[in-house]
Amino acid sequence: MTLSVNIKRRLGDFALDVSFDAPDGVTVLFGRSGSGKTSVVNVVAGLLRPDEGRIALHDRVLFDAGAGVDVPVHKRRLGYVFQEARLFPHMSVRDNLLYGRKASGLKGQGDLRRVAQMLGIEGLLDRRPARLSGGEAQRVAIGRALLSEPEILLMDEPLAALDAPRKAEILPYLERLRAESGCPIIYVSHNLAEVARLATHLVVLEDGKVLKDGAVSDLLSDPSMVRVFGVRDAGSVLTAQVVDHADDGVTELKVSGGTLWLPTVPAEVGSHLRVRILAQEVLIAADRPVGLSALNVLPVTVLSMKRGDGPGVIVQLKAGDDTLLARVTRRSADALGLHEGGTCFAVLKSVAVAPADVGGGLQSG
Amino acid sequence: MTLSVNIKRRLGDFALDVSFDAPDGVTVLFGRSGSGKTSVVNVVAGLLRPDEGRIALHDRVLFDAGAGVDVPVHKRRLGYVFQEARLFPHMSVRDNLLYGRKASGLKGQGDLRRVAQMLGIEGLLDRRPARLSGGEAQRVAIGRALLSEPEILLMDEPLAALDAPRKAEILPYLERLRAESGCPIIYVSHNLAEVARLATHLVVLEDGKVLKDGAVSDLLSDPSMVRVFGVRDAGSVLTAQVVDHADDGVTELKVSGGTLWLPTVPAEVGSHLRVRILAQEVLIAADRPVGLSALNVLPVTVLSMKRGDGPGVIVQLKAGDDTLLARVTRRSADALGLHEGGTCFAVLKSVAVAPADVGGGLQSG
Amino acid sequence: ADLTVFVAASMGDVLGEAADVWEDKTGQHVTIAPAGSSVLARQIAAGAPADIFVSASPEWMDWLDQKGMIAPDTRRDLAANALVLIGHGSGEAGDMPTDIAALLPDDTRLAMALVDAVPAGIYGKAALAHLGQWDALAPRVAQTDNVRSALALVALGEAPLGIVYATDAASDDRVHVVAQFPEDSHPPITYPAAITADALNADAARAFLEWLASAEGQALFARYGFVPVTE
Amino acid sequence: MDYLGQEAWQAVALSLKVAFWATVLSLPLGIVTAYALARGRFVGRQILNGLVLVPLIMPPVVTGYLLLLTFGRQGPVGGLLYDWFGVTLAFRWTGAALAAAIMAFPLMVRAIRLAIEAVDPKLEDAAATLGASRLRVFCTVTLPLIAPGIIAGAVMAFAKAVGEFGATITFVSNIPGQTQTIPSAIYAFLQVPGGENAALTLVVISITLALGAVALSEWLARRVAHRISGK
Amino acid sequence: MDYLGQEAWQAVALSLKVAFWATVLSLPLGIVTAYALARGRFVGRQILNGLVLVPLIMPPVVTGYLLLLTFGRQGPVGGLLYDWFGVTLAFRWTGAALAAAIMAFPLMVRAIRLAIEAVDPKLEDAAATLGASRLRVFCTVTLPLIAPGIIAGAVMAFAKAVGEFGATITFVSNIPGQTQTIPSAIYAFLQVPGGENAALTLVVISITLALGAVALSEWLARRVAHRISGK
Ligand SMILES: Nc1ncnc2c1ncn2[C@@H]1O[C@H](COP(=O)(O)OP(=O)(O)OP(=O)(O)O)[C@@H](O)[C@H]1O
Ligand SMILES: Nc1ncnc2c1ncn2[C@@H]1O[C@H](COP(=O)(O)OP(=O)(O)OP(=O)(O)O)[C@@H](O)[C@H]1O
Ligand code: MOO
Ligand SMILES: [Mg+2]
Ligand SMILES: [Mg+2]
Repeated sequence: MTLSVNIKRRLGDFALDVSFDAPDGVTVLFGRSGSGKTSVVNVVAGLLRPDEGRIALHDRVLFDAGAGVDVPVHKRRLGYVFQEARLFPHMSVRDNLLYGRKASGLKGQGDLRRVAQMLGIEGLLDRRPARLSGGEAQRVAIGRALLSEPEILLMDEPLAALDAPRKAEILPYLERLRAESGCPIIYVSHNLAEVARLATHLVVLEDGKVLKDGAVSDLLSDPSMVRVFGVRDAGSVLTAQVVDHADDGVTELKVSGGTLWLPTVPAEVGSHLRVRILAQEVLIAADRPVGLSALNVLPVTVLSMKRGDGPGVIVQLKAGDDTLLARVTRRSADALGLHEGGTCFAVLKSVAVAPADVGGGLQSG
Repeated sequence: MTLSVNIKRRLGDFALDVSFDAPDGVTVLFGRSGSGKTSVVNVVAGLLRPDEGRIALHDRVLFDAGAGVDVPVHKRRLGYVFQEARLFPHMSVRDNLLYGRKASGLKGQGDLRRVAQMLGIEGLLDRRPARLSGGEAQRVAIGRALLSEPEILLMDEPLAALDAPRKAEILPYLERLRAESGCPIIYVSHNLAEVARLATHLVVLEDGKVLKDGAVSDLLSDPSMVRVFGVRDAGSVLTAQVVDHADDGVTELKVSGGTLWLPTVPAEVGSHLRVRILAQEVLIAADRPVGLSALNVLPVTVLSMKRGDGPGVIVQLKAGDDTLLARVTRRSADALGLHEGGTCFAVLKSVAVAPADVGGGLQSG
Repeated sequence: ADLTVFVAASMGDVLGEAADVWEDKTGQHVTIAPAGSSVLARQIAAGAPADIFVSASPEWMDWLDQKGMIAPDTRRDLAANALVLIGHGSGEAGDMPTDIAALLPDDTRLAMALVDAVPAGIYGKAALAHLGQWDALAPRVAQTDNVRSALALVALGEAPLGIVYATDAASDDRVHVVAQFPEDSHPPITYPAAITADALNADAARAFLEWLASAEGQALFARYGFVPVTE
Repeated sequence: MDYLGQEAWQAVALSLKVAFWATVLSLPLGIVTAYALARGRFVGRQILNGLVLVPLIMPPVVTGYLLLLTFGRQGPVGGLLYDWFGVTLAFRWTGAALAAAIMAFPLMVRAIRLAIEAVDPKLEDAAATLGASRLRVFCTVTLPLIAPGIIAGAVMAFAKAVGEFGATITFVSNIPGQTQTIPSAIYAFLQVPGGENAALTLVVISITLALGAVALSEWLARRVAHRISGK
Repeated sequence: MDYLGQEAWQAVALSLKVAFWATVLSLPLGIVTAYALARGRFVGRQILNGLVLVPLIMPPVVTGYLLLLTFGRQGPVGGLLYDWFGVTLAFRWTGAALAAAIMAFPLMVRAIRLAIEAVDPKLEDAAATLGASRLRVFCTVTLPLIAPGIIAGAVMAFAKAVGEFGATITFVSNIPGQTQTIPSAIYAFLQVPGGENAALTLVVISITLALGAVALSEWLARRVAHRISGK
């Protein structure tokens, strides 16, 4: 099921004019503060009425200015995690969590226990929202949206207020959701680790317009987008297949350009994974290095070299069918004699592909 | 001026029992969601009254249960950036920003223009808060606290809602503030890049108690804290001095263990900087490597080796007077024959010490 | 100075006209302040700036007199009134029915002013008792806070019968007089007037009262349906 | 307090009954009206708004008179009620409740309306995104959040209903045991010299009653507020 | 509308004056009382709360008598006021304003109190952290945020003050040009035969006046709400 959005809306001086398709899986809205992310989500939710345009989920038209269609919010069958928690202050955490189920006539408590456990809020079920910490409230809000079993899930920076270990617990759940539900998830995030891990599709907003959209793997390894994502977070996403789990706690993965060894990855042999490789974690060596604590060396061809603002050079490398980005200093580039079309070796520390960046299998995109 | 906090307070089932000193500069409160960070900040602000204990700023007692002292909130001379923006809905952004100045009888607009520019809200001064985006509102809240010229600044996850480029614009300002104001800043954050960059002092909270507190450089390079910070974010903070800016855009820095080359750092020759080196960005080589796009190689001695949960090994290295952490796989550790007391080389890509991690000079701690 | 007259509300309009005539005659301005007799009496006791008090019943005048708030020897009756049984719609006056209750259809009521509190009600109750009809009628009475409300109930047809002053009955053509109560069936219905003890303008007040009691004044009362008093 | 007599105690019981039903029965309409005024976007909103305030502006006697014209047996609505349902309001305690309800309505509506206007629409939006229809949002989010305002409105209405006099006596008269509420009894006592003590006793009783209701409601409101804030 | 006469127009002017000053002068006290009730933690809060409601519960006539007893020239407070300041309230338009203010006070306080209770204390906390004293927080944060509630309270009070009758006529009497407000004039017209038309005209005038005030206030409230939400 694809969500098609094509709308215009004025907000004071700000003009929203976006058009994109969000396929199954996670579409991340990315953009600077004030670029219009929340506005887009509100438009999809039906909380902000477009001046013109059309929104459709597969063949279900949610809004069509021309045809005069405007499905009311509560009939859009969505789950929305707001930028602020917006919990119902007069209900216990449990009642907040179950609100959507009751409202949509769903029987029973659904995944209540599993979701509460995953979010670490089992102990808070009888509390009122006023007595929750900021992060706890946000987790309840996530649970509330998930339990309503929506057909579109809208999440506006849901993990921003959470600590890294908590994020690490919630992300796999969202991945499973993406894999199982088959409903489009619109996800606003500033965090590229989250983007790389979750997103299948990426929409980059700038000043109310779509700057670029496409598959995550394409956009993240596009040297021209380094400006948007920031040097530190630029990198590429590769699809890998689990080949073997070795005895010493290392998993062998096959990528199109060769073999990677990673600290044990909790995935079955034969399954497909997404791995993210940051540009700055890739070293380039002229010859295959020896005596180095890095297990992963891939033979590569230099596709292009792009100088940034600083002294760095973004080198786009071809490893098999995949594209890797590497960021090296000009001095190194010169010392290594890098040039387009030349061959060399990409060195990555096995641990540089951190567990948090290993996402579930790709469904599409 | 040191802020001493030593208090107890019950909140339902939750018991807060913390005691720490926050010296000049930034003290970061770190801990998982629900560990009591906001509660501590509220206690310091006077919004949450301790059951017992004492709070003093240098010789100014703010609270003393025994002596019956409880300075009212508005006389504590503080600036507080709340976890939620809490802007005054009936005032323009400008009036929100200037509120603290008027309330404390300060003349004029102070740094209004500079702060607004730094926060990217110059264009919003006549807007009402209801028309701001989430990140814009949070930036106004930061400006509001800064402009009141407080003697203690309390910031509860002020940058959580902001994108990386915006953070990169605000952080230097906070660094300057830390350097110039000499007032203690209590800063709640989950983001270790922020911690490493801003904090002089770190208080780690767990379940309402202080798990550990001390200088940032000590805590971040303490292998036993890797569990707390997470494998991905563990690393050490070193003090470096700028030696030279080379022509090809590389800055030469001296650390106790040798020389580092970084992409140009905007700091004068001779000044001191803090650089953060993540454990996972450090490679270990048995011999000094050649033909590798990494400019920084330091001779090191292995201080200790600590196995984590997974297949990784945390290796604590001594580089001059500094301590470095490196994370390698067991397989690599075995292949390289690492052992405590052994010598080897730490390899770091110059760019791995990203600009965002280069903080202003250390004042103390 | 001006004269201020506190007057029982039911006499407000007569005295209003009297004041106009008096002003034309003498240039003396008279302010008429109408309200319930009980209210006026209490106000005068509390020092109200009234020169003259006109009460709808002797009781409140007595009450003030006992408090020493009435100038000695200034009290006199200005007019009298008659009490009538009225019916809704038009009809002819006749003799007082011997069983008024029988004239009331089931579930309807006899409208009267409060029978223990408001003068018109007190007189009405006394008259019915005198006629031996009170016990039968007591449960059928709808009491109102003043006699005009009782009139309204009959005028609107909410109550088929009511007891009001003759002056009221004459003022509304939606009602007709069924019968007049015999004069001896109730205490005389008089409107006593007096000059207050604190009157600022006692001489002018005295002159105005004199004129009201004169033939010219009494003719005016008669025009409004009151019964002139002769001393 | 023997001198009060049985009738006075009947008045107390009746006042409580009248005030209770006036409050309870007008509450749903009060909530709907308040919601319409606070959130509605329809033509005539301003007119409805003004209309609701009318009983506050008009002298109560006028309101009572208009009630009589409308809901009396001869009135357009009262006649229909009687013909169709056999319901009579005039001269019945039900009519007293209607009068009290109408006089108290502006107070109730304003309190509830203020509470509704203070509810953050963002919470209602959140409920809608979770699949709740407008009615469900109202019942599960808005209504519980305005509970303190509803309680406040109900108390105001109750207090007003206990004290209402002018409209009540004009519409349903004063029939001891049936429509004589405390204020009517007090009024009657005040009309006769020497009735002050009995009146005062009734005043004290009615204040005690209403303050009891206030205390009860404050306690209720605190419990509700407590539940809402979870503090 | 010539038949209304000069006195009626005087009543209209006086009502406006009385209602205006009653509202304006009681507003500060209303705000303070509402704040104390909403946020205060003092003994006697419940008592104050009940006390404020008393004028709503008591029949207005009783309130009027109590005012007369207290503020009359012979009363304890009224006597002092006269001896010390030469101020008289009874039988003056100022007294009418006092009576109206007292009768309207419960409405005003409740509206403002509800508004205060709806203000998020977190905003007040935020202001305090910025160095604002409790008074400054109140003036710069609480007060502007409750402006709609204050307007609502003032309108209720104004409407009530325009319509107040029982307490006013009892306290200050019904002296044309001096204390005769619209409701008193209506009462006077209703008490005399043939006065209904004039009364009706005055009813229409007073409703128009009050609705004008309501419309004005709604417009004001919308502007204020607009300013607050910034929408
Ligand atoms: N009024 C209260 N009653 C009971 N428990 C409370 C109350 N307020 C807070 N708590 C609990 O106290 C703990 C600490 O809360 P606090 O807000 O200080 O956490 P925090 O560290 O700021 O978390 P976060 O990162 O999620 O904002 C939480 O577990 C919270 O549930
Ligand atoms: N009602 C409004 N009137 C005028 N401008 C508005 C209004 N609402 C939002 N804006 C502006 O529209 C722009 C987009 O807002 P939006 O909330 O969609 O941003 P965002 O991308 O979600 O930002 P953030 O990351 O800070 O939450 C902002 O510049 C904001 O100031
Ligand atoms: O004229 Mo009266 O005193 O109202 O019955
Ligand atoms: Mg947003
Ligand atoms: Mg917190």
